[in-house]
Amino acid sequence: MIQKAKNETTDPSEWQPRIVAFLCNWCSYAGADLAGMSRLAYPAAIKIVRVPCSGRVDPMFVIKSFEQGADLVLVSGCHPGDCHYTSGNYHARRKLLAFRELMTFFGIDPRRFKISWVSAAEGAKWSNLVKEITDEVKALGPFETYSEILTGETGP
Amino acid sequence: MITLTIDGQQVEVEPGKTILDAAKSLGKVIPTLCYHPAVPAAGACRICVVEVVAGDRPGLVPACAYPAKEGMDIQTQSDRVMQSRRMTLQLLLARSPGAEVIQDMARDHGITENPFPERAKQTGDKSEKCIMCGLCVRLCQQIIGASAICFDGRGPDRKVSTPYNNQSDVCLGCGACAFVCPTGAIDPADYSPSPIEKIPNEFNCGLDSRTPIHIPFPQAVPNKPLIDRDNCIRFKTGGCGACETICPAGAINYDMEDEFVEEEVGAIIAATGYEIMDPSIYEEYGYGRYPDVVTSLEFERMVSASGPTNGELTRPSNGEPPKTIVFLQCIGSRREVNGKPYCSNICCMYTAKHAILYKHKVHDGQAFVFFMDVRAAGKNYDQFVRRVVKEQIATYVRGRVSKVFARGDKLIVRGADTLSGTQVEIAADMVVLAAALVPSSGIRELSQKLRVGFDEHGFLLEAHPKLRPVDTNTAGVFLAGCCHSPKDIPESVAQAGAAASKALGLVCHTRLSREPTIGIVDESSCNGCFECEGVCAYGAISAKELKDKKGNTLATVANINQGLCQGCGACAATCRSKSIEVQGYRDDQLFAAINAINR
Amino acid sequence: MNVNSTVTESLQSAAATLLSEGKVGVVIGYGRDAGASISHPMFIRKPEDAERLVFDDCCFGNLAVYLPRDKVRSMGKIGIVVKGCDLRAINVLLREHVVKRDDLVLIGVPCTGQGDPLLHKCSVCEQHNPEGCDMVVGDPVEQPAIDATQRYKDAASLDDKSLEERWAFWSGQLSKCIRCYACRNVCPLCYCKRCITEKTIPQWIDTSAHLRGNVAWNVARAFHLTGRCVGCGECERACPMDIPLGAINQKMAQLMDEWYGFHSGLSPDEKAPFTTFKVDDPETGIL
Amino acid sequence: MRTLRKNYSEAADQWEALQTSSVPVLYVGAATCGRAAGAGEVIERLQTEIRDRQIAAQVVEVGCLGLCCLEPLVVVHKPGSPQVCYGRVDTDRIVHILDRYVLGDDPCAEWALGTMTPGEVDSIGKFSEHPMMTGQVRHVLRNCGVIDPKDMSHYLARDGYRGFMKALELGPDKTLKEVKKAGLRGRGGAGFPTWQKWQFCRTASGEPKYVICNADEGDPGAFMDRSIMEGDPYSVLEGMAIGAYVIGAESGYIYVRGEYPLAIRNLSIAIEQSRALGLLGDNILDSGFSFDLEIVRGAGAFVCGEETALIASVQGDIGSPRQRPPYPAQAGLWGKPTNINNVETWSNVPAIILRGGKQFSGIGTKQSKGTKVFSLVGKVRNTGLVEVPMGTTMREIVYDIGGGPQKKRTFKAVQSGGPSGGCIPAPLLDLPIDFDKLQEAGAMMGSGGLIVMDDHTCMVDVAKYFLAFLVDESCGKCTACREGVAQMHNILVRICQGEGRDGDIELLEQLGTYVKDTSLCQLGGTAPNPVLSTLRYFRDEYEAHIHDKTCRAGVCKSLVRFAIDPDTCKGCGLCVRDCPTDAISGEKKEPHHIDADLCVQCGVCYEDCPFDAVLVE
Repeated sequence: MIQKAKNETTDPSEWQPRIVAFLCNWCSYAGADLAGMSRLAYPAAIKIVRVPCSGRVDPMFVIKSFEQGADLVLVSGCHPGDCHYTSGNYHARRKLLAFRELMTFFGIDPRRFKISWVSAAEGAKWSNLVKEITDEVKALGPFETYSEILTGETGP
Repeated sequence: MITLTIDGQQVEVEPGKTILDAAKSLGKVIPTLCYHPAVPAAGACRICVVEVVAGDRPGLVPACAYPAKEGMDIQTQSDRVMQSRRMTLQLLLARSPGAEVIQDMARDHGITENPFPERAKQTGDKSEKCIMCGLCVRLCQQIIGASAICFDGRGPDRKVSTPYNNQSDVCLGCGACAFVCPTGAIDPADYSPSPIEKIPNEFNCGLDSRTPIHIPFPQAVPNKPLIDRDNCIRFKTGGCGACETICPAGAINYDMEDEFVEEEVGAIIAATGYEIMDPSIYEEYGYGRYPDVVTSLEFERMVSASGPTNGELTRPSNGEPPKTIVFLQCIGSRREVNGKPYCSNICCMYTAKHAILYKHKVHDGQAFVFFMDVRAAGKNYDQFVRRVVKEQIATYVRGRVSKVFARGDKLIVRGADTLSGTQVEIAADMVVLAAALVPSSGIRELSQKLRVGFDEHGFLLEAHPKLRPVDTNTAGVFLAGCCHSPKDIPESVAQAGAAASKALGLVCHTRLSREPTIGIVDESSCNGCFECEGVCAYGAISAKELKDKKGNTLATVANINQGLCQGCGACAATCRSKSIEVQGYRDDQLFAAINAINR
Repeated sequence: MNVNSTVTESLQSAAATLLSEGKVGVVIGYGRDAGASISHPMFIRKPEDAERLVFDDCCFGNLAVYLPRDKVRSMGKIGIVVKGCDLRAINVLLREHVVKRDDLVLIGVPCTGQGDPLLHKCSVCEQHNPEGCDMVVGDPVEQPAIDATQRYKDAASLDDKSLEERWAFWSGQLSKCIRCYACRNVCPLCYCKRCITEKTIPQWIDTSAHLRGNVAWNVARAFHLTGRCVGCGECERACPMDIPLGAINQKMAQLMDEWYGFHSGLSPDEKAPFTTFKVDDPETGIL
Repeated sequence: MRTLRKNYSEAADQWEALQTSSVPVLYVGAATCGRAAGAGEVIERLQTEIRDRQIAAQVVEVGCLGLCCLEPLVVVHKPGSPQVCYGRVDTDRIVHILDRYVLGDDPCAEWALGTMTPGEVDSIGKFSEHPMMTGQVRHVLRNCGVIDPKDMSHYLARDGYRGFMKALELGPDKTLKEVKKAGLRGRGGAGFPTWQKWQFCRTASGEPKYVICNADEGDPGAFMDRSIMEGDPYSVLEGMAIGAYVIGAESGYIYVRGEYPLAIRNLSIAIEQSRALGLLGDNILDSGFSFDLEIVRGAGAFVCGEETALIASVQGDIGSPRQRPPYPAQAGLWGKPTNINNVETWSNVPAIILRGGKQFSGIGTKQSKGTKVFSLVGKVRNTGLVEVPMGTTMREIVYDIGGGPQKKRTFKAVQSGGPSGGCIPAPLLDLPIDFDKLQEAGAMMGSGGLIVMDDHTCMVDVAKYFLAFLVDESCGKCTACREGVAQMHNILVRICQGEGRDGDIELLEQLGTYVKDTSLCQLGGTAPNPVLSTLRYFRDEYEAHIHDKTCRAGVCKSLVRFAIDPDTCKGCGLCVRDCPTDAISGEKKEPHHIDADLCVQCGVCYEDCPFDAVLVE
C-alpha cells in the first residue's frame, strides 16, 4: 500500500527533504563509512541503500524511489577503473545516464537524479557531496510532480 | 689423473692442468701477475716460476703455463725460485715505479732497496704502472674478440697501444682490460673514443658503479648474479663472453629469454615496499645542487660496510670525513602544500640511529637534528632517542630549516630554534634529508591488476582500517609493509605474519567458504536472451537446456555458476524480465530499504 | 492503394514453390480482403493458397511479431515476407537468441515505402532493399538518400519544449493510457514470457490505469526498448488512445546513435549498447 | 716408380760437355759476397771482352767457394788442362788472365790459388793444398762454387736427388734408421739428435704435419746457411723431401731472412725446376708420396730464429715465442705436429742416405759426427767459410786455416755461437769442435759463427756489443729477458764510460744466472753467455775497467788516452795524416806528440802505426 510521506507539517520551512542514495558497497559505502569514522558531519536527510555495485542499480529503482516520496535520488559508485567487479560501474554509467535523459524527456526534473563516483578514501568528498545535494534539494523544494500523482490529482 | 709432488706433498690433478692448478688445489699460494683464470696463460711476467727438481727437464718453469706431468717433483719456495722472484720484482720495480702491487709484493719478499735504476721514461709512455704482462692485450684479442689494443715495438721499449696510437674504433668500451690489469695501469678511456659510461649501482643509490653481470645486493635472495642486458657487451655487440668461459658451473646461457610465468594461486600478498621521495623538488634544501646534501637512504648506504665507500663516511664533494653533520627531518612529510600530508613514521627513529652511527664513524664530529616533534612510539623507541639526546650524540634543535646554501666549502643550514625563539645558522660539512616515504613506482598498475583500491598517495587500501588491516576488498589479496602505509620493520614483520596466516587460512581448507550473496535465476520467466551473460565480468553465466521427460528441449535458460559468481548484481539490473535476483540484495529487500525514507 | 503486381506474382510463386517443396511449414505474408483499407497478416500453409498473398503499399504490420510465438514455431520452418524494417526487427530477435536463423526462410521484398502519405519511418528508411535474406522477390528498388535531420523529427519537436511543458504534455498523454498493453502485444521485441508489469513480488509497476502506474509503465517500456527498438512504429499505430509512443522510442534511438553510434538491428551479431561498454563512454553530469 | 733415367743421362751428358768443352770455360763466384767484392763488374768486363774480341769462351756464374778474403774468385778451365782458380780477380786482372792464359799460355801463377782438377800446371800447386783448404773436408759445401745454382742438371749430374730416390726405395723406417746410424745432430746450435726429433714428430698425433727449414740465421757475422742456399739450394730441398717422407709431412716451409734476396731467388728457381721434374708436388715419381715447399720471408727479427717465434711468424702473427711444452713436434704450425731443422742439417741428409749413415759417422768425434761449416770472421788473416770434420781443434781453424791473428797482433779469444755463444780464450784453443766439449767450456757450437779477437779487442766492449744487439732483438714478452738484459747492458755501458762500481761484476753474474734461469725462450736463456764467458776468462779486463778506469785494448773511448812512445816513434808522419782532429804534431823523423785535449780517442793512429809507437795509458 502506498502511503504519503508521514510528515506532520508540510510547510517548506519545516519540510525535511528525503534523499535516497544507492551506494556501492566497496567504494561509496566505505567512503561514507570513513566519513563517519573521521567524524565528518553531514545532513541526515540522506537515506543510504547499500548495493553490491552501482551496476546492481536498475534505473526503475529511481522511479520506485520517487513513487515512495523521495525528493532526490543519488546513485554513487567507484571511480571508473576501480570497480571491485571490474566493469559494474561502466554498465551503470550507460544505463543511468540514458535513463536520466528518458526522465528529462518525460519532463521529470533531472536535477533530482544525481550520479557520482566516490572512492573508499574520499570520506571528505562524500560529506561535502551530501551537503551540496541537500542544499540543492532544499532549493528545489518537495518533488511536486510526483506527489501530485500520488495524491490522485491528475494533471490537466 | 696425474700425480705429482709439490713441496713434498702429493697431489692429483686431471691431465691438461697446470702446476698452478695443482698448487691451488693444495692451498699453496704462488704469486701471479700476468695470470687470470679467464685468459689463456702466457708465462710472460715469470713471477710464478717454480723449480722442477725431478720428473721433467730440471730448471725454473712458469707454474701458470707449465702442464703438470706424472711424477714431477716441484719446489715452490727453493732458494733458486726465491732468488729469481726477488730479481723479477726488482726489475719490475725499476720498470714500473708507479705500480703499488709490485711494491707490496717486493715488501713481502723482503726487498728493501733496488740496485737497478728506474728505466728512463719513453716519450708518450702513459703509465708508470704497466709491467708489460700482456694480460689486457690477450684478453682483448682472445676473450673479448675486439683486438682494440696490441703491443707496439719490441724489447724494453715495447708498450701497449692501439695501432698507430690513435683512438680505437673497435674498442667496445667494456673496461674488461682495466678489470684484469694487475697493477691498474690501463684506463680504457685512453683508447676508446666513446667515454666509458659507468653503470650506476642502483642499490647504492648510484653513488658507485657496478659491472653488467652483478648480484643486485649482498643480501639478495637468491644470492645469484644476473646479466643487465642493456649494458652487457655480449648483447650489445656479440663480443666478450668472458663470464661464460670463467663460470665453473657453466651456468651462463645467453639464449635464455625473460618469460612470463602464469601461476594459479589461492592468495596474493602485496608487499611492494616503498621508495624515498626525490627531495630535489624543494629548491631550498639544495639537494641535487650541492653534492654534500644527501638523502637518508644515501647516508645509510655510505655508512654501510657493503656501501660505495665500504663504510667510510666521506663527503661526496672532497672525500673528507664530515666534521659537522646536520639531519633535517620531515622533508616532504607532514606538508599540506606541495608534499605528503602524512607522517612517514620511521624517519625519527632512523635519524637517531644515524646520529649514533655517525659518532662511530667520526668520533670528534658534531651532529645536529632539526625536528618538529620526535615520533618514537614503538617499544623502547623513546628511551633510544632520549639516550641520543642525553649522551650529547646529537644536538636536537626543535624547528624547521628555511634554507641550505654554500659558503666556501661549507654548507650553511639556516633554520629556526622554536624553543629558544631564535634563528640558527650551522656551518655543516654534510646535510642529510629525511625524505618522505612514497609507495614504490608501478603501484598504480599493480593495484588495478589486483583490483585493489589505493588512496591519493598510492598506498593500497585495506579492507577496513581497524577490523581488517591486512585484507583488501578483493578476496584472496592481502597487504604487508609499506605498500599499505609507511611503517618500520617491526610493524611490517607483524603485518606480514598476519597476511601470511590469513592467506594460509584461505588456502589450507578443501572447500572454499563464500559470501552467500550470489545470483539465482528464475527459470520459469527467463527468456533465454542471455543479455545477462554479456554483462557478467566473471563468465559465471552459461546456457542450460530444460528438457522434458522425453529429452527434447523445452527452453534454453541462463544458469549461474555459484563458484564464479561474485554477487555484483549487474545481471539482475540488466534482466528485463527480472528473472535474476542477488541473494541479500533482492529487489524486494531494496524496495523495503527505499521505503525506509517514509519511516 | 496500388498493388505492386510484379512483386506480388513473384511472391506468390515463391511461396507456392516453398510450400510445395516442403521447405517451409508456413509462409507468413500479407493478404488483402475486398474492401479492407490495409493489408493484413496472412498465414499460408498450402501451396494453392499462395495466390492469396499480395504486396502493396499498405503492408504496415511487422510480421516478425509472430516469430517468438510457440504456436507459430510448432508449424516447422517459417517462411516470412520481410520488408527492410521487418528484417531489422528479426535481426534483434536473432541477436537475442529468440529464434534461430536456420528455422527461418527470409523472403526479402524491395519496398519503396508504405502508407499514403508515406509513413515517417519509410521517409527515413535506409533499407529499401533488404539484405541477408534467403531470396528476394522482385527487382531491387532505388535507395534514395535520406535526410538524417528528419530521422528523429518527432523526438526533436518535443525536446524543444521546456521541462514543465513536456511534463504537462506527457502527464496528459499518459493519463489517457488505459493499460490495454496493445503496444506490448504488437511489438515484435516484447516477447517476455512474463512482463515486468506482471511481477508482483515485488510489484515494480502499479497496475491501475492511473497516471501513477502509467508513468512507471511507459518509462519501463521505453527503457526496455532502448537500444533495441528498430522504429517499426507498430506500437504507436496500435495504441487505441493515440499516445505518441513512437516519439519516446525515437528519443532513445537518437540517444543511442549520438552517444554510442549504435543503430539497432543492422546485423544479428551486433552487441546491444547496454550489454557492453567503452572505458571512454561519455560521462557528462557525473559528480 | 719413375726413375728419371732420361733426365739423369741428359744431365750427365750436359755436365760432361761442360767438363770437356772445346772452348775455355770461366767459372766466376757470383754469390752475394763475391758480388760485394766486385764479381758483377768482372763478369760484365769478361762478357764485353769476349763479345768485342770474338773470343771463343764461355762464362758460368757459380756459387761461392767460401774464401772471402780472396774474393772475387774465378776458375779458368782451358781445354786439355786442369781448372785453375785465381783470387782477388778485379776487372784489370781478369783481362790479364784472359790475354796471358786463356789466349796465351802464361798461367799467371802469381795470382793462382791452385789447380782444382787433376793435372799439372807449372808453378801452380793444388788448390786443395792451399792453406785455407788443407784442413777442410767439403761435404755440405761440395757443390758450392762448383755447380751453377740455377741449373738443376749440374746438381743431378753430381748424384743430385739419388739420395731421395733411395729413400723412397728404402721406405720411411729404414731411412730413419740410416739417419740414426749417421748420428747426425742439429746444426742450428742445440745439437739435438736429428733422428729423435724426426721420431717425435713422426709419432705425434694430428694431421697434417709440416717440415720447416730455419733459414733465419740471425747471428751477426754468420753466413754459412746463405752460402749453402745461394751455392747449392737443391741439397736443402732434397734433404727436406727426405725428412718429410720419413715424418709423413706433405707440405714444408723455408723461412728465409728478408735480408737474403739472392738466396730466396735461387731457392725459388730450384723449387720451380724440382716441380717441373716432378720431384715436388703430388705423387712424386708415382711413389704415392706428395710434398711441396713454400718460401716464407722473415721480417728481420733475430728472435724468429727461435722455433715457436718462427712458427708464429709463418702463421702471420707477431714473431714472439710461447711457453713450451707443448713442443712444435706435438703442436707447432697451426697447432699441428711440425719438425724444424737448420739449413745445414737438411743439406747433410741427402749424402747420409745416398752413402749410408755409417760412412757419415766415420767422420767426427764419438758424440758429434760429420762435418760442421763455420764462418770464420774477425781479426784473422784468412776469413771465409770453413767446413771441417767434427773434432778439429779450434787452433787448427784459427791458425792453420785462418792464418792466425793479423800482422803484429796477438790472439786473445775466439767467440763461438754469436750472441748466444761464449768466448774461448787462448789456453782453450786446443778444444776440439764438439757439441758437448764446447758446452762445458761455457761456449756453444751455435750456428757456426767464429769471431776471432786479438789484443786490440776489448772483451767488455764485445759483451756490451752483444747485449746491445740482444736488447734490440728481445721480443720484450717476458720480464727476465726484456728487463734483465737491458739492465745488464746498462751496467756494461756504465763500466765502459768509467762509472763502474764495486759489486757491478757480482751483480752482472747474478743477473746473468737469473736471465738464463728464468727467461721464457732460448734467446733469453743464452743471452748472458757472452757476458758470463768473458767474465769467466777475462775478469781482469772488467776489474781494469772498473777500478783502474783503463781499457787496455784502447776501445772504450772514455777510458783511453793515447800517447806516443818517443823511443819507438820514427816520425814517419803517417799518423799525422790520418788523425781526424789534427791532434798529433811533430817534426819529420822526430818523435811526435798527441795533444790530449784535441784527441777524441778514435784509435786510428793506434791501429795504423807501423811501429806500434802509440801506447795506451
